Amino acid sequence: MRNMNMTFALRDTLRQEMKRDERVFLVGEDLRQGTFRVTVDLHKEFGEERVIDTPISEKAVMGAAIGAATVGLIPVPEIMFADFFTCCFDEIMNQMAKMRYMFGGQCSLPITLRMPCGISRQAAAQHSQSIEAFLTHIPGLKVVYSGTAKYTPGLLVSAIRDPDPVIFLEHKKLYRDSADIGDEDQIEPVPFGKACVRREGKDITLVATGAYVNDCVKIADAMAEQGLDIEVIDPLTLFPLDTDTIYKSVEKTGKLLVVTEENLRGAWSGELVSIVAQDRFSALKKAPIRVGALDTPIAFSPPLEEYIVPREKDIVQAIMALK
Amino acid sequence: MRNMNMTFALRDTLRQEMKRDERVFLVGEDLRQGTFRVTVDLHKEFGEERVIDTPISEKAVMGAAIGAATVGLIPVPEIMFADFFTCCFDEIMNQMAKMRYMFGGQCSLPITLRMPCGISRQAAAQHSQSIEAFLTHIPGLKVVYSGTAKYTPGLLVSAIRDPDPVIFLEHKKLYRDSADIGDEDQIEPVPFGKACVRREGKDITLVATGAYVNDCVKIADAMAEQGLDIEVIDPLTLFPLDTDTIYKSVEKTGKLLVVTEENLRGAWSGELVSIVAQDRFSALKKAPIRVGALDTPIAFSPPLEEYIVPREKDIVQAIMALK
Amino acid sequence: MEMNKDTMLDLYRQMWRMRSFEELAATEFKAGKLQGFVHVGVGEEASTVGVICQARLTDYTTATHRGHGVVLLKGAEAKLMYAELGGRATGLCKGRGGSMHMADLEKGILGTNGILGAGAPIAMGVALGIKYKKLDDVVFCYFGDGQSNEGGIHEAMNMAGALKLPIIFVCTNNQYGMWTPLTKASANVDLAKRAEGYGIPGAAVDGNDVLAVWESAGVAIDRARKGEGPSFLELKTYRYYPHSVGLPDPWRPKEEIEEWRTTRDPIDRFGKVLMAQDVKQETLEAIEKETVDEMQEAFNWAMQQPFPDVTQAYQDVYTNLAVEGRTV
Amino acid sequence: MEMNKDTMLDLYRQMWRMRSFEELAATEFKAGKLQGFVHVGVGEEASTVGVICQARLTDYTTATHRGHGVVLLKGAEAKLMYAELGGRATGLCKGRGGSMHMADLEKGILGTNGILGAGAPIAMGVALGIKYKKLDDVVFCYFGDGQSNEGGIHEAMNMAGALKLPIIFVCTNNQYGMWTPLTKASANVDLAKRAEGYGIPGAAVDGNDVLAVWESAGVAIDRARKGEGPSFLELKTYRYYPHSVGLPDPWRPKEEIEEWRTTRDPIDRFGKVLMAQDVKQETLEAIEKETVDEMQEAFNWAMQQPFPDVTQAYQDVYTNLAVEGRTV
Ligand SMILES: Cc1ncc(C[n+]2csc(CCOP(=O)(O)OP(=O)(O)O)c2C)c(N)n1
Ligand SMILES: Cc1ncc(C[n+]2csc(CCOP(=O)(O)OP(=O)(O)O)c2C)c(N)n1
Ligand SMILES: [Mg+2]
Ligand SMILES: [Mg+2]
Repeated sequence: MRNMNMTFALRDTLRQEMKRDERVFLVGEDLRQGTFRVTVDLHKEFGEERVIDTPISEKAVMGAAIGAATVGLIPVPEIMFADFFTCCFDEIMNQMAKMRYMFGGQCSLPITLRMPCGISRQAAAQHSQSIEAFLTHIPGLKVVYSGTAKYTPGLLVSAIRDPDPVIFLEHKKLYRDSADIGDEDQIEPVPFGKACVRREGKDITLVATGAYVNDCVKIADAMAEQGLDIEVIDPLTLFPLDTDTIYKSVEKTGKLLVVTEENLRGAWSGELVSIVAQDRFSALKKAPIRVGALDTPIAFSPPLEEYIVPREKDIVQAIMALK
Repeated sequence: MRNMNMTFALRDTLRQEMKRDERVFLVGEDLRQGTFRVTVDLHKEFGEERVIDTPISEKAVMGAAIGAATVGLIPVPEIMFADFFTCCFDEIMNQMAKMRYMFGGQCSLPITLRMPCGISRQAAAQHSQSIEAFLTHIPGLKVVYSGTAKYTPGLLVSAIRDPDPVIFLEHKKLYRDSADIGDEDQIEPVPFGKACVRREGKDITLVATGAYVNDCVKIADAMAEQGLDIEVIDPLTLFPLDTDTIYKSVEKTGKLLVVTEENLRGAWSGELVSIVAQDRFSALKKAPIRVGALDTPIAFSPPLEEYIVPREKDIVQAIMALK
Repeated sequence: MEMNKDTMLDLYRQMWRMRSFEELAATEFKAGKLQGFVHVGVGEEASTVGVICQARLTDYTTATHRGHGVVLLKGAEAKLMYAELGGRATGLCKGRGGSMHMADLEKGILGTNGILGAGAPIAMGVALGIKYKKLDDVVFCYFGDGQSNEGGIHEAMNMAGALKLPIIFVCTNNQYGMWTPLTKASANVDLAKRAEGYGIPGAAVDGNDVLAVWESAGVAIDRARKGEGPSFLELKTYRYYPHSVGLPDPWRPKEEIEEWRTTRDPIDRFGKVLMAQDVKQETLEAIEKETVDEMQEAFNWAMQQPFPDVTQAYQDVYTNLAVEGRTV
Repeated sequence: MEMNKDTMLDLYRQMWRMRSFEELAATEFKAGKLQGFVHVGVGEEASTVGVICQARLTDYTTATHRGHGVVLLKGAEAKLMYAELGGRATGLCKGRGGSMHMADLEKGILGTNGILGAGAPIAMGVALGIKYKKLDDVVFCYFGDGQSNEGGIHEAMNMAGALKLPIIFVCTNNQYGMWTPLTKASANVDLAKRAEGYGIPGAAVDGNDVLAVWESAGVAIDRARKGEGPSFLELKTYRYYPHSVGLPDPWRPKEEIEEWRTTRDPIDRFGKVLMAQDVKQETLEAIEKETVDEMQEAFNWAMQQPFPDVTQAYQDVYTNLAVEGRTV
């Protein structure tokens, strides 16, 4: 076991997979340096054929990945900020996600699309977004979004080894998280569709994603002192989604709180509430609650940014309402 | 009053607004002909300066609209098939929707983006999609999606006169619907945020969108003979959403069914169920149900296409479960 | 250019195969036997045949919405294609794709595409893959004049140039989009010019002269195989049918269509070249007839195929995850 | 080219205004007084001043992520810009935008942009609007060498050419993206060449020679005002700071940066031209000093401004619809 921050843990995971399988390669903008340093200097070990710095052309980055995948390679493209997925959304939605199906199952596209997302350091409206709702709505994609450092590298291993396109969202704030990860070349895959119960509890089921997972665990710990026993679940993968774990928890607690950084309207959190309401209606003792960002773009100014996304007191308020 | 099919009713609405206000213009691909004939020959009346056939460049179409709006014009761009919004999603999401906010309220962008959507005539995976969930998730946009011919032209009037960006979705199957519309130059605006109760009922609240509104009214009529009294609501605008009307209905019936053509996972229908579960939990007597398309791309083959989107029997089954 | 008579006769046959395939598709679409949109390339045979018939089986190609010809001539079976157009279970893509999503990966056919310009970044990626694997295969990337204005074409061409990828960009310039003429869509109709901006050699060729197309494509293919990077071919041609079978076509002058059809038809023209080289008219007519029969037979087979079972609606979304079907 | 001394001195002053603005922004960012990303254009002053200082108030411009200079010199107030960079309520955009979303619509400034290439389709749309309204204003559309490979640039240039719109595409070619050099991003580094493909006249200009820039921009502006359509200027220049203040910069040779800074600095060079025309060194030094003081004063003002009230977080999403705030 080695203790590393997420930036270097992910880098090490990429290294492991590139060493393991020659077909794995990285493609994206400025990877040799790496905006968040996840890919820094990997070209020194693997050459610029396998760490490809592209022109600034997101459609081409995704096209490169899709095309190469159809001829048997295992691309790991990066879109520098998740917000820029808009620049290659056709490649993601109309090509990558649908190709296998439209072509009658003739191909699998083992692509792992890495995208740093979420707010961090006042990056403003076009560099701070949470985009999971767009991606989980698209049949053909799998979506990983881990808020639990311990499992993030292993999920990346699984993503790279998965035969289908996987969207791998990395919350920028979590790059500084650290965790014990496997020894060199020993990072084990973490399966998709298996949520992580970060904290067991019997009173309220709190599902959180991304950077809010750690925050919610802390809040839950604090609330425990007040006699409230909150179960905190990190789904790790939004699709496939571990409904078993979530449903079991709701059956136990009868109460559901979902905390995400997304704009609330049309958020992934709504999908979750909706399937619980449909599938476990009778288990629910109270109205479920979603806490999310305001339905506004993310403002630049520090006090505004801070106000727009869920704050500790918003989460606590929701917990109190469910109590 | 004149009875017209939707194609020509919408065309007439565009005419009226172009006559009314010189700043209104159309921009898009092949508008002089009009793929669905909504814009056919309007250039003969208004000139090619106001009915602009662009190169095949969706980003440019949207850029043209956004730029022109910033200098005081009122653009009505068309994306030929809603599925192609992926080709200009950055313009829609990161520019048009956010500009007013990011710039501190300095501008309003009175853009009406028309997009024909939904399945029709085996157009397959890239020409059949329902995209409302993507668009309703974006702060800064308003989204019109009428399944009620009577109101569609008036909603287009409102969209064009609205100071903000409006996404105007037109289900392709509804072009053949007809309705009585106002006399020439007398088509009145229909307000946003006011749902249409297509059929009153006391047993079940059925919210449907797009081409499913008519279908659901028919089904409800048929079920009435079996003694089931279903209220069918067409929200007309998905944002702003008339939660009042929907909530009141749910308070009356205690039962909610949502029928849309979307892929179910992450659908707009989930958002609706989720807010009802959160805001009117105690009114609900049974688990709400969503009926939607399978979580697959839309297949080409007629029997597959037919199977993928909700069929009458799926809707009836859901109604029976709620009974 | 030297070419032996057998090769020439084969090219002639391939042009007819494409035409017969398309004519029958158009006819049967109008008769209600085929669904969806059907975009046929009748009139554009030289621009297709002259390029794609030089491809190896291991080479790759993408195709546009008007791509039946490319798919057929890169090696897909006509009967499977018709079955696909008819939405049959045994279609090339199990009936899931239809005209705009016809692929045959074993033959290196990466699909027609319903999104204009979308094939280009993908084709570029295939070329990247070929280079990665150090093979000497090449990729053909087709697109039309209209869609040459899509952003993805620009991104793909530039990146292909920057990485010196083995790709041939083939612009089938039939001078119109759906209805809008090229002259309205671009201030410079000399599309080959654009390639230079990316450091890619570009050639404008008479797309209705199969031998001229063959020759320029040959140069491009050679270059790509040798690792010297991409090329661009602009092939000027014309389509006889409306944009999509059954649509109105009021924006092209009748005389223009007539003129191309009667005086510049690529098959006629090549037939004359062959006759000047002592090929008999009967030989040519026999070839034509054989292809008509071939396609009719393929079509008949296709029409006897079953429609897919509805469980096919939710297969193949993922490789290792099941999607649920309906409960009634 | 003829230019009177006052104009020349003003250009010199504007170059210093830009530099002083940027140097102070960089310094204060490093000192933790400003947030977000700050991309400064120190070293690129001639390419900005030579173009944008010819704009009328009623002309329009877009700007890139590295756009403070364009915004300032098109007429925005420095103090409001600093307040914006500091996220203050009185900032140019009420603190909502920051460095990458700085607009001043009354001055025709349509904003810096956080999405590369995104300004181009919008600028093209503004030009369309101008033409629609039959005005003789023009639009300046800035972009960098790196983002010239975005699809939207291609679409915007082609459509501007096709519709003969009054727009000047200004490519600030500082030879690098964030870290990747132009030579790696494109096989043809002669970016002006691309414009020809769209029927747009393109000129490659020494972007560190303010007079050369001024002259070529003048020709383009004239053309646009007369309704003769778009032009493209490629301005070769260099930035001295890393991509974004505070980032590592290991991919550009130290000597290269040094060389540009010491031997090709646009302000130095223009200062020498002025001195050769008998402008005194003291005059130049005084100008420099005045701009440093101007910016310091503007910055000080900005730092005294209040942060916005949190209710500002949910204003202005819509023009006629309220968005709800939080309940605690
Ligand atoms: C992204 C996108 N935009 C628009 C369309 C609609 N469309 C289909 S074909 C076509 C014209 C294409 O013209 P061209 O590229 O010249 O090909 P041709 O049809 O002439 O073969 C258009 C506008 C589409 N399918 N995809
Ligand atoms: C669509 C998009 N892709 C990538 C980025 C990240 N990014 C910001 S600046 C930059 C480099 C831009 O280079 P260039 O256009 O030459 O401008 P310069 O920074 O040199 O002024 C990159 C890659 C972005 N902001 N938007
Ligand atoms: Mg064409
Ligand atoms: Mg640059």
